[in-house]
Amino acid sequence: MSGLLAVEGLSAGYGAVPVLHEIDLTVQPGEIVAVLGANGAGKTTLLRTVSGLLPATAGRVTIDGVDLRTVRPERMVRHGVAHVPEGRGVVTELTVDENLRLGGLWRRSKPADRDEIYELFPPLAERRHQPGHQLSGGERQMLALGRALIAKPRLLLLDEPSLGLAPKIIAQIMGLLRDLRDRTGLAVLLVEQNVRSALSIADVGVVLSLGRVAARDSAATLAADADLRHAYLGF
Amino acid sequence: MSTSDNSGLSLQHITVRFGGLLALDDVSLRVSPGRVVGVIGPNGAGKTTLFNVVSGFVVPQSGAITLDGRAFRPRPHQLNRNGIARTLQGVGQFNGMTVLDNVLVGAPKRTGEDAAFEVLERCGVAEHAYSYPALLPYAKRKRVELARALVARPRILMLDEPAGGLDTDEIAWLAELIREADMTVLLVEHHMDLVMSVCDEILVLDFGKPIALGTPGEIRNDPKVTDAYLGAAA
Amino acid sequence: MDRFLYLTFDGLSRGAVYAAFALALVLIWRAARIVNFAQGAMAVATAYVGYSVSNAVGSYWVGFAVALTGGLVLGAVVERVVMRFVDHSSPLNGVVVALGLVLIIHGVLGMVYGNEYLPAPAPFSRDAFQVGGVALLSRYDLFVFAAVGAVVVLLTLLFTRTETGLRMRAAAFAPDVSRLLGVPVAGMLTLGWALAAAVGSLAGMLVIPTELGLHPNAMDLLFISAFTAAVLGGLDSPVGAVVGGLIVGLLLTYVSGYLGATVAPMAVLALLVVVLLGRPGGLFSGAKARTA
Amino acid sequence: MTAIEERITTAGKKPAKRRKISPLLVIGIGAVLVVALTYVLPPFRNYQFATVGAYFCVTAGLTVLTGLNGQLSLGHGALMATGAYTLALMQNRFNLLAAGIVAAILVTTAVGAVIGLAAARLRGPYLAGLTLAVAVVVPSVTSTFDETFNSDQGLTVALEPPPEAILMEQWQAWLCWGGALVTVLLLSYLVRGRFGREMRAVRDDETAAKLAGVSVARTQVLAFVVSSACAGLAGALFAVLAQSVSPGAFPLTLSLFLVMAIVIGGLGRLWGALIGAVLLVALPSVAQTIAEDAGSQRLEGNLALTFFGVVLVVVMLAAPGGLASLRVPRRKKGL
Amino acid sequence: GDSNNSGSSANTPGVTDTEIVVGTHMPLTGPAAAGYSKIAPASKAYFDFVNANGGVHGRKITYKIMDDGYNPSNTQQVVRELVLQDKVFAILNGLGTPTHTGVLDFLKTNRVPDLFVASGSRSWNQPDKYPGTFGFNPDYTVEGKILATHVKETHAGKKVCFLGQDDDFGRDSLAGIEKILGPVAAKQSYVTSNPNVGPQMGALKAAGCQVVMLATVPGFTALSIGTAAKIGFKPQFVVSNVGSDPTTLAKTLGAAAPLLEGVVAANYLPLATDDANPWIQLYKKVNAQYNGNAEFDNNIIYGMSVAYLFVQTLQAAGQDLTREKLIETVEKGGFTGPGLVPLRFSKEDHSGYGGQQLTKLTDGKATYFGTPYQTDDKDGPVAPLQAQVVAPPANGIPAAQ
Ligand SMILES: Nc1ncnc2c1ncn2[C@@H]1O[C@H](COP(=O)(O)OP(=O)(O)OP(=O)(O)O)[C@@H](O)[C@H]1O
Ligand SMILES: Nc1ncnc2c1ncn2[C@@H]1O[C@H](COP(=O)(O)OP(=O)(O)OP(=O)(O)O)[C@@H](O)[C@H]1O
Ligand SMILES: [Mg+2]
Ligand SMILES: [Mg+2]
Repeated sequence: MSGLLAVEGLSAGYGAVPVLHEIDLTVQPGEIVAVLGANGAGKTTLLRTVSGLLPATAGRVTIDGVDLRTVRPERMVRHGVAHVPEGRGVVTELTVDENLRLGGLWRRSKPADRDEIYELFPPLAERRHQPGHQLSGGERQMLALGRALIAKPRLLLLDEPSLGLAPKIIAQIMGLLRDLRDRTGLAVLLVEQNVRSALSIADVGVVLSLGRVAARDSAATLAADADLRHAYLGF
Repeated sequence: MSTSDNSGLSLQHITVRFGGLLALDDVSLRVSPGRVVGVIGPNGAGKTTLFNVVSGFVVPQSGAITLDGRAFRPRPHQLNRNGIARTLQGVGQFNGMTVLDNVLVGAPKRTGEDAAFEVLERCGVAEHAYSYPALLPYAKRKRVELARALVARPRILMLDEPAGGLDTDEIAWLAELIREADMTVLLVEHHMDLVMSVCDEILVLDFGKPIALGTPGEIRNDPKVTDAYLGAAA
Repeated sequence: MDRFLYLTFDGLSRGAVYAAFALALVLIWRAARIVNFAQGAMAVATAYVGYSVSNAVGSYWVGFAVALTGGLVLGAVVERVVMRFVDHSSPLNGVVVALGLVLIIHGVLGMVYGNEYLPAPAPFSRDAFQVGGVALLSRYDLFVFAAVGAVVVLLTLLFTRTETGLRMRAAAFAPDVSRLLGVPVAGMLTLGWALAAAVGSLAGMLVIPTELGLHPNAMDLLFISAFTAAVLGGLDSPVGAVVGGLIVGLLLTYVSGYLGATVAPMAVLALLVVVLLGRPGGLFSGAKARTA
Repeated sequence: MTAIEERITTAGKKPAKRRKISPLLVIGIGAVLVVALTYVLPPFRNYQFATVGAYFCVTAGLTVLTGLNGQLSLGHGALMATGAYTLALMQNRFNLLAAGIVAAILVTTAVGAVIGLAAARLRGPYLAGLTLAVAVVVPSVTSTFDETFNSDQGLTVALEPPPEAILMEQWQAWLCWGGALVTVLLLSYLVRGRFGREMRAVRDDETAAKLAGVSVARTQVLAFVVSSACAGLAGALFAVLAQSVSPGAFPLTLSLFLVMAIVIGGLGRLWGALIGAVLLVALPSVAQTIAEDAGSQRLEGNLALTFFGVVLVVVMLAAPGGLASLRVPRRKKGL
Repeated sequence: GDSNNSGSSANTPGVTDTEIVVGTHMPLTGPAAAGYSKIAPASKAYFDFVNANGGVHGRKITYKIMDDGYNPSNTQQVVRELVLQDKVFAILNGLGTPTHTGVLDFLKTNRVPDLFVASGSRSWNQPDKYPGTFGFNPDYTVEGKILATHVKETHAGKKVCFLGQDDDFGRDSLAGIEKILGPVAAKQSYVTSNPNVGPQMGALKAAGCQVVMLATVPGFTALSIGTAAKIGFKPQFVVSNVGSDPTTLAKTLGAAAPLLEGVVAANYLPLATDDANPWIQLYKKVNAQYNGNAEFDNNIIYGMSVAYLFVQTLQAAGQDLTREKLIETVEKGGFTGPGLVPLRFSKEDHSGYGGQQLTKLTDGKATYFGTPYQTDDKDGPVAPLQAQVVAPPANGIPAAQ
C-alpha cells in the first residue's frame, strides 16, 4: 500500500481495552478521506494513533514511506501533518494571535500568514488579542482550524471540524477544504458526524464500526447506498 | 396558545457588553410554559451569552428578566431552585465521582438513589451508574449531563448545543426526549434538522441582535436568516 | 522625614532581592505551572558551590558565574531526573516532591558543609552613600537593582517577544496540544526549570551576603517573602513579581521601623488579604476566565 | 453499544446497588483495637500512638478540605495553634478539660470561618500564598500579645493527672484516639452525604456545580470550617499531650508536613489521612534511629533529613495516588 | 548496692553497674543549629575521655544526643523517647528556652533530674516548682546588670541604647540593664524570622546612640554590627555572652570581621584563644582525641565544662547512685572548676553561674579584663569578686569525694 498516508493493520486501545482492530487506510495527496461511524466507533482514536498521541499496539503508519513510529508527535508537523483534535484544543490561556503564532512556529510563519487566517475567519480578527477562553464555541473551532492551516500541512487530520459551527460556516469550510485540495494538493483525513457535508466533499469514505473498517468506497457510492446508510450512518 | 398571562420566562431589552464588544443588543424574548423555543445564530452571535444571562453568570448592562411575572435576579446556584436547569456547551462533569453521584449532585434535597436511577434509566445510562463519566463515550457523557439536569425536575430546561458531536441515532433519541419532556425547553443548537423538528418557535440572533422570531417554517424561509446563518447551502 | 527616607531605601533594597527570587517563582510557574517549593534550597545549594569556587579561585565573579551555571544545571537535572516522573494529575504531587527535595538538599548540604553560617562576601561595598546624614543606598544595592532590572527586562522580552517564550507558555498550559503543534514540550520544561533555577541562584547570591550568611536554611525565609511577593503581584507576571517584591520589602521595613518587628508578619497577612480579596489573581492578573 | 462499553460496565441493565460498610462498625472495631493496643504498648509507644491520634484529627479534616474540596491550605498549623492556645488558656483558668476542648474547637472554627471566607475567593497558589501567610503569623501574634500568650516561651498547661491505675501516656492515647475516632466518624458521615458530593462537585467543576444548585462559596467556606474544627481539636490534643504550647511547636514546617502527610497517605481518603498521621510520627523517628548509627556529628541530624526527603520523593514517584490509593480510574486528560 | 532498697541504684533508670545513660536535646539541624550543634558532641567527647580512663565509679557514661531542630514539639517527642523508651538517668544540658520549657512538667512528673539547662532563662531556678531542674548559664538579667555596670563606669554620660531579641532573652536582659542604668535612651527589638535589622539600626543611629547593648544571637550580632557599619553608625557595642563568640562572629562577618574590634562582651568560662590556660589545654587535648579535632571555639569549651560539672556531680554522688541522690548532691553545691565565678547551687537556688567577667575583642581575639562580677537577678549589688582560678586535676578528671 502506498500513498501520502498509509495505515496498515493498525490496532490501538486504552490500557488493556482495545479499541481499533487492524485498520487499513491510505490517503493520497490531494485526496479527502472521510471517516464516518457512530459515537464510540473509534474515529478519534484512529486520528490520535496516526499522529502518535496514542501508541499503536500493532501495525504501522507511514507518511511518504517514513514509519511514524519513529517520529515523535512534536516532529509530526515537520512531516507535514497537522491535527485538529476533538474538542478543539485551543490554548485558552493564550490570545488568539498567540495561538495562531504557535501554529506557524515550526515554519517561521510571517504575520502576513496570520492575516490570511483572519481574512478567512473574520470573527477571529476582531478578537486577536483576547485570551482563548473568552471565545464562543464556534470561534474556538475556527481558531483551531486556522491554527492548523497556518502550519501549511500536506496532510490535515480533522476531528469533527463542524462541531459547534453554524451551517453557513460549515459550508464555507467544506468549500475551503475542497479548494485547498484542488489548489495545493492538500490531503485530508476527515472525521465527521455531519455525514452529508463530509461525503459531499470527500473522495473516499471509510465507515468504522466497533473499531473495524465496516465499509470503504467512493464517497458518491456511499452516499447513494441506502442500506449502508441505514446500517451504519443512521439516515 | 395563550400568552396573555405572564407565566413563564421573559427577557426584556437585555444588553450585554464585553469591553467594546456588544454581545447582546436589546434582546427580548418570552418563553411560555410548555413551549420549545430555539435560539440560533452565527457563531459568536450571543446565544451562550443569553443563556449565561438567564443563569446568572453574566450580568447584563441593562434589561430585566421576569419569571412567572416576578422580577428575577438569576444566580447560578439558585437556578435549580427556581425550576430552571441548564446544560453546558460541551460537557462539564465531575470526573472524580461516579455517574450516580454526578446525577445526585443535581437532585433536590432528599432525593433518594431510586429517583436518580429512574432518571438515569430514562436517559439510558443506568447501567453505567457506578462507572465514571470520563470512562464513557462522548455520547453517553452527554446523556449523563442531561440526566443531571432532568433530575432537578425543572420546569424550564436550557440546552446549549446538546447535539454537538452526536451521531444520527443519538440525535434522534434526543429529539424524542425533548418532544416528550413535559416542560419548557430553551434550545441553542446548530444542528438544523433537530432545531426545525422540535421547536415551536425560533429566535435568531446575529451580532447580538434579534433578527427574526417565528415558527420553523417562517425562519427557514426568512432571507435574513439564510443570509446570516444558514448560507446558500441550506 | 529622614527616617522615612531611610526606611524607604532600606525597604527598596530588601524588596529588590525579594523581587529577584519572586521572578524565579514566576518563571517556573509560567513554564511548568508549579510553585517550586524547592527553589530556595536549590538556590542555596548553588550558592554553596559558588562560594566554594570563589574561595578556591580567589575571584568572586568566577564563583558568581559558577553559581548561576550551577543553577541552570541543577534546574535541568531536577526536572529531568525527578519532576518529569511525577504524576501531575494532582498539583500537590509536585509540591510534595519539591518538599522532599528541600529536605534532601538541606541534609546533604549539612553533611558536606555543616550547619554553620559561612561568610558570604559581597562583590561591592555595602557602605551606603550618605545624603545629608541619611544613609541611602550602597554600591551593592545598586548592583542588586541593576541585576533585578536586567532579569525583569530579559524575562519580559523572553515571554512577549520570543518564540521560545511562547513555546514555553504553551507547553505549560496544554502539553498535548503543543506537541501536535511541534513544540518540544519536554525540552521546554527542562529549559523552564533551568532558567528558573538560575534566576533563583542569582537571587540567592544577591541576598545571602546581606543576611546571616551561608547556611543550608539560608533561603527559607526569603522563600516565604518572595512567594508572598509573587502571589501579591500575580504569579503570571514578571512585572508583578517586582512590584510585589518591592511592596513586601517596603511594608516589612516600614512596619518594623514604625510599629516594631513583631507586627510585620501580621501586616503582610493583612496586605495579602486586602489585595487578594480585591484581585484574587494578584495585582497584575489577567482577565477572569470565562467558564460558561 | 460498542464492544468497549460492554467491557467497561458490567453487563445487565441496572447494576446492583453497592453495599457500603457502616462507618459506625469500622469505628467501633477501631475503638476496641485502640483500647487493646494501649494496654500492650509501653509508655513511649503509647505516647507516640496518642500523637498519631492527635495528628489523625487534623489530617482527616485536611484531607476532606484538600482532597474532596480541592482547597489547599498551608495554614493548618496555625489553626492547630489556635486550638492549642485556647485550650491552654481555658485550662489554666478553669481547669476543666472537656470545656477546654470544646472551647478550642469553637474558637478555631470561628477563626477558620474567617480565613475560609477569604479563601473561598482564591484558587491554587493564591490560596496557598494566603494560608502560608497565616501559618507564619503565629509567632508574631504571640509576641505582640505577649501578656496573654507569653511570646516564644508559650504557656504551660495545667493538667489533672489521670487516676492512679492509668498511666499518663495511656490516658493521653485514649483521649487523642477518642477525639480522632469521633472526628472520623462524623467526617465519614459528612463525606458520604450530600455535603460530600457537593464538595467533590466543586472540586471537579465549579461551573457545573453551580448549575447543579451547589453554592460554591458556601461549600468552600463550610469545608474550611469543618477542617478548622478538626485542626482545633488536634491542637487542643497536642496541648494536652505536651502540657505546654508555644509558637515554635506550630511552625510553617508543621503545616507543610500535614499537607505532605495527606498526599502521601492518599488524598481525599480517610484511610489515607490515617496513614499520613502514622507517617508523621513514624518517619522522623525511624529516620533518627537510622541516622544515630551513623555516629558522626555532621551526619546525625542531616542523614535523618536526607532519608526523610528520599522517602517522600520515592513514595510520590512510586505511588502517585498516595499509599491508600486503589486508584480511582480516571481518563488521562487528552484531546 | 542493696538490691532490696528502693532507693538504690539497682532499680534506678539508666544506671547499671557498668553504665550511666543520660540524654539531651539539641538542635543539630535547621537554622538554630549553627554553633549549638557543637555543644553536645563536645560533652560526649569529654565523657568518652572519662570513660577511657575508667569512667565514674566504674560506670561508663553513655550520652544520647537527640536532634529537636529547636522545635518544641520535637523536643516533646525526643525527651519522652529518652525518658520512657531509653530510660535515661537524667536529662543533661537540654538546649533552648522555648524548647526546654515544654518538658519541665513532664520531667518533673517522671522525677527525672534535669541538669544544667543550656539557656539563661530564669525559669530553671524554681526549686519549689521544679525541684529537679537546674540551670547552668548565668541568667540574662544577671548578665544585663553586669554589662550595664561596665557601661555605667566607663561610658558615663553617654547615650546608651538597646537592641534585643523579642523574647525572654531580650526582655530579661533589658530588665537587668535598666536596673543599673535606668531607662535606656532607645530600645529596639528584632525577630529571627526577619533577617533585616536595617530599620532598627537606623532608629538607633537617628537617636544618637553612643553605646549599643545587644541581646542578640550570634547571627544577629554580626548582622547588627554589619548593618551599623553600612549606614555609617559606629557606636560602642556591648554584647551578651549568647551572641559574642568571636570565632562565630568573625566567620559570619567574613571580610568585615575587623568591625568587631573593641566590642565588649562577657563570659564565665575560659576563652578559646587563651592557650596558656590549663583548662583550654585539657579541652584541646580531649577535643583532639575524642572529638575528631573539631574547630575549637567557645561552644566546645561550654560543652566540655558542662560535662566536667556533671562528672564532678557523679563523683560526689558516690557509688550508690539514685536520682534523689544526684539532686541532693547538686544542691549541696561546692563545685569548683573552669568557671571564673562560683556556681550557686543550693537548696534554695537552682540557677547556675552567678556572674561574669567582661571581655574585649582586640585583634580578633577576646581577652578578659577587670575582675569577675557577681550579682542576682533582683536588685542586689553588682559586686566584684576575687578571681578564683582553679587548676584542673592532673589527669583531667574530677576526683571522687
Ligand atoms: N482515554 C480513554 N480511556 C478509555 N477509553 C477510551 C478513552 N478514549 C476513548 N475511549 C473509548 O474508546 C472507544 C472509542 O472512542 P473514540 O473517541 O475513538 O470514538 P469516536 O468514534 O471518536 O466517537 P465520537 O463520535 O463520540 O467522538 C469508546 O468506547 C470510548 O469510550
Ligand atoms: N466573558 C467574555 N469576555 C469577553 N468576551 C466574551 C465573553 N463571553 C463571550 N464573549 C464574546 O461574546 C460573543 C458571544 O459569545 P457567545 O458564546 O454567546 O456566542 P454563541 O452565540 O454561543 O456562539 P457559538 O455558537 O459559537 O457558541 C463572542 O464573540 C465571544 O467572544
Ligand atoms: Mg470522537
Ligand atoms: Mg455558544
